[in-house]
Amino acid sequence: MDGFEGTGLACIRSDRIVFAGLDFAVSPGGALILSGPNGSGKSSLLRLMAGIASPAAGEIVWNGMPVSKDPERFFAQMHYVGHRDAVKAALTVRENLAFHAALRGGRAGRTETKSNIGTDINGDIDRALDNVGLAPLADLPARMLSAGQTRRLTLARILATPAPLWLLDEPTIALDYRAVDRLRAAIAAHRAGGGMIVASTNVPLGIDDAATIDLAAHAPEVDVVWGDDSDDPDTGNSP
Amino acid sequence: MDGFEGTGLACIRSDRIVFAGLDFAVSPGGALILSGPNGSGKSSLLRLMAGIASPAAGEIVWNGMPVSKDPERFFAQMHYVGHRDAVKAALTVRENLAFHAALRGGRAGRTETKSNIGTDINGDIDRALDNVGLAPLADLPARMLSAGQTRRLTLARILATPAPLWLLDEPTIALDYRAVDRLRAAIAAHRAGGGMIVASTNVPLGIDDAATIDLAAHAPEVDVVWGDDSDDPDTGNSP
Amino acid sequence: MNGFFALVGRDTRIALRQLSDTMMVIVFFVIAAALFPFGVGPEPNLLARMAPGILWVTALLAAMLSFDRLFQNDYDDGTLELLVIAPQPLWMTALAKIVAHWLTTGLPLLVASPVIGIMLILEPSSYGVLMLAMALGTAIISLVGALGAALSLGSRRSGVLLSLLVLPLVIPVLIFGAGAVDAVIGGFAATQQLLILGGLLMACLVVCPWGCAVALRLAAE
Amino acid sequence: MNGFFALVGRDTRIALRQLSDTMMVIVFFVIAAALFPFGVGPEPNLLARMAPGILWVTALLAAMLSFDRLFQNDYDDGTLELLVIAPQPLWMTALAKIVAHWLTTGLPLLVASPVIGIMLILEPSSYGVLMLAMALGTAIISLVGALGAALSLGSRRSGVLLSLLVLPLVIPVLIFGAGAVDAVIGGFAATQQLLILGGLLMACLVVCPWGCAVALRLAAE
Amino acid sequence: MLHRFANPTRFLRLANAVLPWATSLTVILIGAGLYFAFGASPADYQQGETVRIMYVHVPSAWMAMFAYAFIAVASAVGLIWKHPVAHVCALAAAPIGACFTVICLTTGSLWGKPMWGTWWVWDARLTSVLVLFFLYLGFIALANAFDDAARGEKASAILALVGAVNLPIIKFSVDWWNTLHQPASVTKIGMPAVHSSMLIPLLLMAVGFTMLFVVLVIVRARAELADRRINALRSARIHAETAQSGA
Ligand code: HEM
Ligand SMILES: Nc1ncnc2c1ncn2[C@@H]1O[C@H](COP(=O)(O)OP(=O)(O)OP(=O)(O)O)[C@@H](O)[C@H]1O
Ligand SMILES: Nc1ncnc2c1ncn2[C@@H]1O[C@H](COP(=O)(O)OP(=O)(O)OP(=O)(O)O)[C@@H](O)[C@H]1O
Ligand SMILES: [Mg+2]
Ligand SMILES: [Mg+2]
Repeated sequence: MDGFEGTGLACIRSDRIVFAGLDFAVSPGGALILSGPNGSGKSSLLRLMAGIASPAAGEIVWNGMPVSKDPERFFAQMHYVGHRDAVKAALTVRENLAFHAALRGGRAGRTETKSNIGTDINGDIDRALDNVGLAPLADLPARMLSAGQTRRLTLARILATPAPLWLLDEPTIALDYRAVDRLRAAIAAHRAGGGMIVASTNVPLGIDDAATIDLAAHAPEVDVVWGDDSDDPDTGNSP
Repeated sequence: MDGFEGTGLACIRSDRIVFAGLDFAVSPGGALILSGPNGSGKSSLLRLMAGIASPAAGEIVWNGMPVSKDPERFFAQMHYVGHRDAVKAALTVRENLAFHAALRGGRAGRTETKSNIGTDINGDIDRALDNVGLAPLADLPARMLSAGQTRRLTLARILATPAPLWLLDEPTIALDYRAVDRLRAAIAAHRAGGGMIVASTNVPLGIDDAATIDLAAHAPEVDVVWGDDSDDPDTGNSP
Repeated sequence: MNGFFALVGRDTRIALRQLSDTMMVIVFFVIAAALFPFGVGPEPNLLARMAPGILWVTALLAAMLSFDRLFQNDYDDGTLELLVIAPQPLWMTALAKIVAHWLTTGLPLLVASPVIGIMLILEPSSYGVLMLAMALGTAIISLVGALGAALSLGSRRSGVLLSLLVLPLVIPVLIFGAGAVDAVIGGFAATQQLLILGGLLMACLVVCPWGCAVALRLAAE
Repeated sequence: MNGFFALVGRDTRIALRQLSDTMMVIVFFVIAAALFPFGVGPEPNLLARMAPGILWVTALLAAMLSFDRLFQNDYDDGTLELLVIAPQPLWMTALAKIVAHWLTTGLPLLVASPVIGIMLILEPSSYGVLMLAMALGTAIISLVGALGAALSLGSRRSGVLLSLLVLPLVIPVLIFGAGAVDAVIGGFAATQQLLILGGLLMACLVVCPWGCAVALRLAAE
Repeated sequence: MLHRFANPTRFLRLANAVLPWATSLTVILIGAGLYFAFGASPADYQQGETVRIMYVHVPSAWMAMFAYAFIAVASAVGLIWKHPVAHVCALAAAPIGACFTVICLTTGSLWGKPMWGTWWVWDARLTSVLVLFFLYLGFIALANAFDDAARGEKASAILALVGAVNLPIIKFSVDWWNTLHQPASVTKIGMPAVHSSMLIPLLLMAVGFTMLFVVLVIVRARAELADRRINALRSARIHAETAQSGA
């Protein structure tokens, strides 16, 4: 069965249950938004999904096969963008991107998605930089980028090498409205090509047909801190 | 003359003029929003205002006295919140906050603003933590905070010790809607007490009566980069 | 393998961004060694006796100074998470970082050691063995140091672990490395010491990348 | 003054939380010093002769391991900007960081040095002067090292660059520090050397916090 | 661009005027010095022909020290009066000074082998030259360690000042250290009264080396200024391109 699923997931961080009994499913072309207040576990869930941390309970399945069986095969099919930018200040913008492309090029699923652009890696990198509006800055050291430009560089990463699954942790942070527009367009194109997306966000991403998981609803009862937040409309992205 | 002003400011970063000929003025109770696309110089301007960097041209004046004359006197009257959180992972939440409070307590203008809460520093810290919703986490090491919780801790800093001027660089980043509401309330209270605010932001902060400076309009002519952005409604915060 | 070379390339590039960075290891090595005459006094006989020891201690120190940053930067800026979920075995990633470290630190140390030999009036006959022992020794130090650096990421108790685990591992390198040179100076063959160093290197090649991988995965989590 | 003590408190607390850095310095000190008996051979006379020099050089080199982090973390996480705009003179802030560094590195080195003295069969009569000279010397090293750390902040490879800046500057400390102990062993009074060390400390107390402050402001910009 | 590039023009005008004179003086003085040194002056009765090394060794030793003093003064001017050209001159002088130091060390070594039978001894004077060399290296490494040239020049200026304060202390402590430990057997460097047939070429070479230093500093400073202008223009263009392509 194609798609990305998880059942009965639980996450424990430093002896506290962040969430438990959480299920999710994304099918090709689908999108999933994670919402919930600060500290409700959005990032934690994304890290479980990406295989950076392993769940305290439950199982994550990629195309019918548990991820834990052959993690590397899964890693090759996926992009993860976290809170931190993984940008090296001493390297130029292009070098930063080329490194990540080469790193993920290892067994990258070149034919797995229609958003595949070509096999010429340098062309891909140029195109990705152009796409996020960093092409003219390509040869500057990344140290000279502003916060939003750095975030754009991070997002260029997911455009430079194709992968069917994108896991994005608050991708819009520090972006201006124009860059957010481009991100929306990229997401739409990715999904149109059969790609899947899971994104956490505190601001509306404008993906209207996405399913939403509210992390606050999966918190264990004892935690009254966030208890009354779950039904607020401002959280955005609810269908 | 009371207030915070700058005239003819210019900023050069690595041989490029980011902006030039920029004037601003904030009077007690006033607010100023810096807008403009990524890389237009919002953060750079705030760093000039805070005295972290010095302007390539122009002068900044606090209560009628050039800041460069007696920087420390000015520093004692101001809070600056940058892109980075200055939170030490090894210390607990309370220890982090207590450190910053002590650091700024040096000559802090205790009587300079009506939002002054009291002289008991521990009480101030507890109140600030409570205000940003971190009171239950006060004794956890900061390493265990989520991105939004870390940002809340940073904002607690400006509540813990009173100062008439707040310089905030994208304060809402990573915050959920609830924390943003609290921030809005804190800003309103601060201004009601005669405090001043300068904030940069890519998302609307909802301060309706604030003056706005569009950084794109102050880019040097060669730099038409950001020229066509200035009249876009999405940038928000225009009066 | 793509990722392996990309990583080696990136790390060496960051280090070589300007040639002066690699030069710096050499210069440090020379300066640190030159301090001993100031402490001990300028008598040539005494210095010559101490030369092998001084050489090895300063080389180790120069290497130590560079471990600090080996994984720390990647850990702080979030690159480590991406390395952990790169589609290649994590031990290979770790090995790539170790190779890059050796190229940018071990190799310059190796090249500089004859210079220091001259300054400390080391017996001329011992240079061959010195270089050989240094080649083995710096490789072991890169491997063990990387393990230490990986272990000391993140958790608090690991620091103590680091010193308890890694530094004792490096002592044999110091002893046999300095011993090999001493042996030649004393007119004996250094085969035994070199063989032991070779054996240590083999063991480290098996254990350290694997240990690094486990430690890195833990640190990212 | 509030901010001064807050900073000293915070830095020592962080160092105690993650004991690894302090441990590392001490363990390196002990191991490096312990190496020389292996390198030189266990003749007590020879060792005793070299002991003061070895002690001082290894202490200095061990201290080098710790400067790397002195301002780097604050620089990376944005704390440095806040220190620069704190409402107290920046040299006082710098001095607070230096004091904290001495408490977490200089003091442990001081405490560990008698142990190493015993290992190297140091003349028993010289311990008093050794400790006194070490106290002065480690303080100078902290001051000069902090200056180096501040100057090299934000550069590539700052660990090694730093030692390149600092080591040549502290050669007098080494000479008079080892000289003081040598004098006592030789049956002379060490007053002169100690006075010179004291003078150096005074000079550094004036110059280094100021230099640090200028350098930190530059780095934050 | 703004103030940073305003005053170099005056410096450049002066430099261009001085350069031809300084160059010809260098050629004449060093040429004459070499002629006297290798042709007209006698070999030493004790040291033989090797004494001719002196005519390079001693002037370069002097220049090594002079160049560091120059750097310290230029750094002070740069830091106090914020004159950008002063920093450029300090940076330009550093590798030249380091070269003179290396020449002094190598010629000394080459001389030492026949005279003392060893390339190196830990003599006080030798050692302080070595330390001076380390100080040069530190200065150069620090100046080049940053992406931002302005940062590197200010940081290294502070280092140069601290180093200048420390240099006499080092010299004095090394003297002291050496007389304490050193067995008297090692030949002391030093000369009896210098004969004028040696003094004249020595002085010619010394002044010639000084002119050479001036020439090299001017050439390097000019190149550095040109390089900065290119960089400024390039980065302005990069950002202008960002303009066209949009964000
Ligand atoms: C690497 C080894 C050497 C170094 C670093 C060195 C360094 C110096 C320095 C710094 C000076 C200038 C001192 C001053 O004017 O204050 C000097 C002068 C001189 N050196 Fe050397 N030297 C070395 C080896 C030698 C040797 C082997 C000889 C010959 C035996 C020698 C003979 C002289 C003489 C004759 C002078 C000028 C006399 C004077 O001004 O006192 N040097 N050297
Ligand atoms: N450390 C630096 N060195 C050199 N140039 C820099 C540096 N930081 C930023 N810049 C440049 O200065 C300009 C302004 O940057 P700044 O960070 O002020 O932008 P910003 O308006 O805050 O953008 P953002 O919305 O992305 O945070 C950018 O074009 C950037 O490339
Ligand atoms: N490194 C850590 N160690 C232990 N606990 C952690 C760690 N990081 C986060 N936590 C805890 O786990 C919970 C979930 O954190 P997470 O980062 O997943 O939240 P989030 O939903 O992404 O919040 P935000 O909107 O602030 O990014 C929080 O309560 C936090 O305190
Ligand atoms: Mg999060
Ligand atoms: Mg910004």
